[in-house]
Amino acid sequence: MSHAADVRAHVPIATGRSATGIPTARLAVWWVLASEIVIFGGLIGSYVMLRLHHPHWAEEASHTNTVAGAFNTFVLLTSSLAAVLAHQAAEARNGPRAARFLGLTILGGLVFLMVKSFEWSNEIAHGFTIFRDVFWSYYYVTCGLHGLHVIVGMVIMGIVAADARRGRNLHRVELIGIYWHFVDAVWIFLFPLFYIAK
Amino acid sequence: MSMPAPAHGAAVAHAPESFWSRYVFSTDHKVIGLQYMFTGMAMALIGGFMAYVFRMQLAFPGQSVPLYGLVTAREYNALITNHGSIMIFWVSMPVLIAGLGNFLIPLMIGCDDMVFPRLNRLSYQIFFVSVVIILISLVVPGGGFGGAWTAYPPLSASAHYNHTPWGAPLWLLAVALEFVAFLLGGINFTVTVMNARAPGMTAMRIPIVVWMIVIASLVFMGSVGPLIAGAVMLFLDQTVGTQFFDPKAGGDPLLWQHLFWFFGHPEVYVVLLPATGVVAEVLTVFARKKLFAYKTILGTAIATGIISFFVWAHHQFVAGIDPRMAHLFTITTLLISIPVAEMLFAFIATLYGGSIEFATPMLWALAFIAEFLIGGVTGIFLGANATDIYLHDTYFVVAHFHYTFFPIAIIGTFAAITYWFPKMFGRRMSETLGKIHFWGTVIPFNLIFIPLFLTGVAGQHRRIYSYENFPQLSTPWLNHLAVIATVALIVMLAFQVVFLVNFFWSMRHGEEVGANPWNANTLEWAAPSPPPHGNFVTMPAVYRGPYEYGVPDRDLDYWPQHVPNQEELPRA
Amino acid sequence: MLEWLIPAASTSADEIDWLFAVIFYTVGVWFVVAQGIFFGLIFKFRRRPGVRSLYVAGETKDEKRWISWPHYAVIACDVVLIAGAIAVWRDVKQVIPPPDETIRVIAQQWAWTFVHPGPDRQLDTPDDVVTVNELHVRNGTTYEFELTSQDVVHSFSIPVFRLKQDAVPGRMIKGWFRPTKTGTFDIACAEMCGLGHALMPAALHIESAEEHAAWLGEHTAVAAAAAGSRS
Amino acid sequence: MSSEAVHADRAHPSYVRIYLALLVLLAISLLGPMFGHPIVTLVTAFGIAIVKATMVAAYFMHLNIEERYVWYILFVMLGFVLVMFAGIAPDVMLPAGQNWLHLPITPPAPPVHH
Repeated sequence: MSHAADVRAHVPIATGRSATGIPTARLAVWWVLASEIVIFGGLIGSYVMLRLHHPHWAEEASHTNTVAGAFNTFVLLTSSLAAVLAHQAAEARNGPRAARFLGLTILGGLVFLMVKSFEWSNEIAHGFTIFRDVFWSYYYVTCGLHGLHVIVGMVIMGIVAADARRGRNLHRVELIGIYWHFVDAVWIFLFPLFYIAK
Repeated sequence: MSMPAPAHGAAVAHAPESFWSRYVFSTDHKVIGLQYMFTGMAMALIGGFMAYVFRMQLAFPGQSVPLYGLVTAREYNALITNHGSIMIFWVSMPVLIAGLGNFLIPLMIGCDDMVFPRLNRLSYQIFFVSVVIILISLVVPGGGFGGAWTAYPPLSASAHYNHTPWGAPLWLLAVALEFVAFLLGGINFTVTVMNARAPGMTAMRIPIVVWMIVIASLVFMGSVGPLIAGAVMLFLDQTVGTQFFDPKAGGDPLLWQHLFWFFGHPEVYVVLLPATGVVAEVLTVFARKKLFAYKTILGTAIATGIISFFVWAHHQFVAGIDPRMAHLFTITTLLISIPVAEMLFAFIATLYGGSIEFATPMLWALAFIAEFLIGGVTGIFLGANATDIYLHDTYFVVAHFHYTFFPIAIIGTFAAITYWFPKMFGRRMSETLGKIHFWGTVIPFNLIFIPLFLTGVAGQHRRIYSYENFPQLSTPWLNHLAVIATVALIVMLAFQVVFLVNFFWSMRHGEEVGANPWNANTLEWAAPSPPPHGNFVTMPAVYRGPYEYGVPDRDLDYWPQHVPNQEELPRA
Repeated sequence: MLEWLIPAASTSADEIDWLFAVIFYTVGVWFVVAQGIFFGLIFKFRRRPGVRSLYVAGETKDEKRWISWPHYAVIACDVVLIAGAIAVWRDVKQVIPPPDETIRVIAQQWAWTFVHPGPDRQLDTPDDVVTVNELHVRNGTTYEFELTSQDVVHSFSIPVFRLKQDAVPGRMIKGWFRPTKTGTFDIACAEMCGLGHALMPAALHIESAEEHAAWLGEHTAVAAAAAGSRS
Repeated sequence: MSSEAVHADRAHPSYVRIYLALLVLLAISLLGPMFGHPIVTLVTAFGIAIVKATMVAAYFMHLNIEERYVWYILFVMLGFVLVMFAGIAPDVMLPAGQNWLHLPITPPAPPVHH
């Protein structure tokens, strides 16, 4: 191996250590989720306060599309199932199978985003734009931030799946899965907040 | 010298590297730490220059400031806003947490690098982008943002009110990017300390400064989330015209204030804790004393971190919050004085029975305690809701704030730099120049801010570019106090030249030192000075706590953490 | 002790000054004692040849009392100060005594508008006196104020009253004061409100009952004439 | 890394069964508002959201077999969010309080349907 390749492949001794018993990468994912909890918590918390403050927001909320929201919940739950099955396959060292399940998860993310864009274009066409009311500002920003997480998750998952197909970095299948389940769990709360409570 | 198996760190240490890959795009934690530190120092010069300009305006209103020119109200607002933002977000944070954390954590816990070196580099790169953006925001059309570092909407939300159509969003973008950089860095620090400790480095053997940086990272992580959400909302208000904080449409300006201070107050402890950690390290080494009540100090730090989440609204006593809530926040605020005071008591008790050497780092550490006490006791006036009605937004707040942040960000940083300089560059700084710089900084510092306590108590409000319109608040003796403060500031800034000369001269020409010039115990002194990529020649193991100084029945008065029990070091 | 630096002209000012003094002397004692011990230790344990440092871990109960006793003392002082702060805050901000008159204060970029109730002591009647950057009050009268803002956050600050309250757009905030001293004093904006933040001074005129009545008479006549010519 | 070994050895629960349970819960949360009772809706909407999220965290994210303190980390963060909410809500959520009130606003008019 040449020196340059050696530098690139170099992994510090530190990364391999695990004084807590949790592998370093997974521990880091937990901390990422911990910091995400407060970001989404801040956004959702402010939304709940203002929602309870403004009685007219219930009227605004009645214009969201419950069917689309429910379908999206179903899609995300299904994609989570695929992600956890991918993890199971990865633990059995079956890279190609894990990659196929991750592909299903990415497909779920795509369907989610397509439903979302259908919803949004419909709502915007009916005059419910981000400027109409602070309720709609929260609706678009919260779902948008969540959607951004979906997109980021899909991109990373694509990279992980490509690796997994060749049997490389199989431990990452679990990590991206944990992140994906978190995105799913956030949606589980956004769904009643924006689609059911009216 | 025994080499470890060449598959790891040591082999890489000798790989040839270009200037760019070694100093600019390095993944070495020490290089990244120094990048943060140098960036922070450069920003400190910019922030200091801003202070000079607006202090000159306050002392000699309406006169042209040498090296700058006339100060308009718009420029004054932009200067104070960016002075505050830069000194907190681009000086204190990068130097104390990111700089020291990066440089020290792997060395002090005995590993070769951070667990995620490339994430670490990414964090610095994001930070660097935020530096570029904040500097650009100062020169865009309309000037830099001038709505105070707290950026209260609706003023900050609309160019219609603040007249800085570019400055305000760019300022907010820079702050948000800076948060992201430190979130990534904080996750890296936390995971490194949790997982990558050397064998034998149990939780109670970790040096206090490492604990402090980790606690600070966690406090930052827990408090910054809502403000990141708030920053997204405010940014949309500024750029696309949503109305999250516009009361006419049902938004609420107080929401931003709460989100800001929910982060803003813990932020004070985010920078305080690493500075106290530095003080603990320096005190023990130069007093040759075991740290008094290690576990208690750790407990007070954790308690401070937790209570800091319950005190934020004391910044808003007169901001229109419900007066009943103010009682709760007064109670929590005065409660937080208990762990902080106890930590200082433990530091003072550490001196008892010591053999104190007044080297430059020790002078800084002692000055930290003496000056921070003033900041602490004046905080009581502001934490008590009733006196805060009067003192809120006066120069008393400014003086109190600087009596806490100056010891933290400047005195603590100088203690750290003078103490770890031999480790960073393998050479000693000049003691004579160091002492000149110390007295030339600490004495003028007090002469700047003691007058400001008085002008504040006399009723002068902060953020006012000229008091000429207030007959009662621009009496001659108040003006004299303003002049004293300004002259002291100029003297203090002039003395920083001594530091810069000392720093850069010593980097090249200082006396060369070995691995452990201060006879200290912690692991970083077991590595060569300066440590190579990969840090240690042999990866160390740990046999005892970090503060075993003056142990009876030993020849040496120190006992490094990595030396096995049977082995004695040769006499120094 | 605050009166040494700035006059106290309201009942609230006296209470706040009292609390300020209580805190000052309490923390003053702490400060002197702590710095005294600190510098004493530094001097006593400076490095001397041949003297080795002691090995004190500070983990036993016996040693820990050197920090735990001060710790309890801090708690005791905190309790006293909290009680004082709560009592004064309750009087100054929380409980508004039955007012004799109500005035309306409207902040905007960059001016203060004051609506005085006029001779009938009622707001929203034709004899209201509206002034800009000029507030006239009668000595010894309890005033309630209703504070609003038209645009951004301002802060209604009267140093001699030790009064400060942010004016927040979208909400109406009430407070009160009772002047105790005649004279002319400064009113300022204490919250950053944009380019003209330093250009928001207003004058506070505290007048005796006769002076105030005369001023009101002058201005209600003008107001009535203006109203008459308009109708 | 003993926990890694434990991970590899342990039998996976039937994820499909958990998934079906989640779908049943989703159906209940959709049926809840049909009773027309606000408290029932509240329970079926948010109570079930909490149950669903806990199930996803426990079984899909494997928190049930993860070190216990990861739960604590996440719950402490949730606790901070609750502290934030409790501190802010009295000012932002309530229409008025002691000595202050929110000035009324005009809600937007219903949109024009094309």
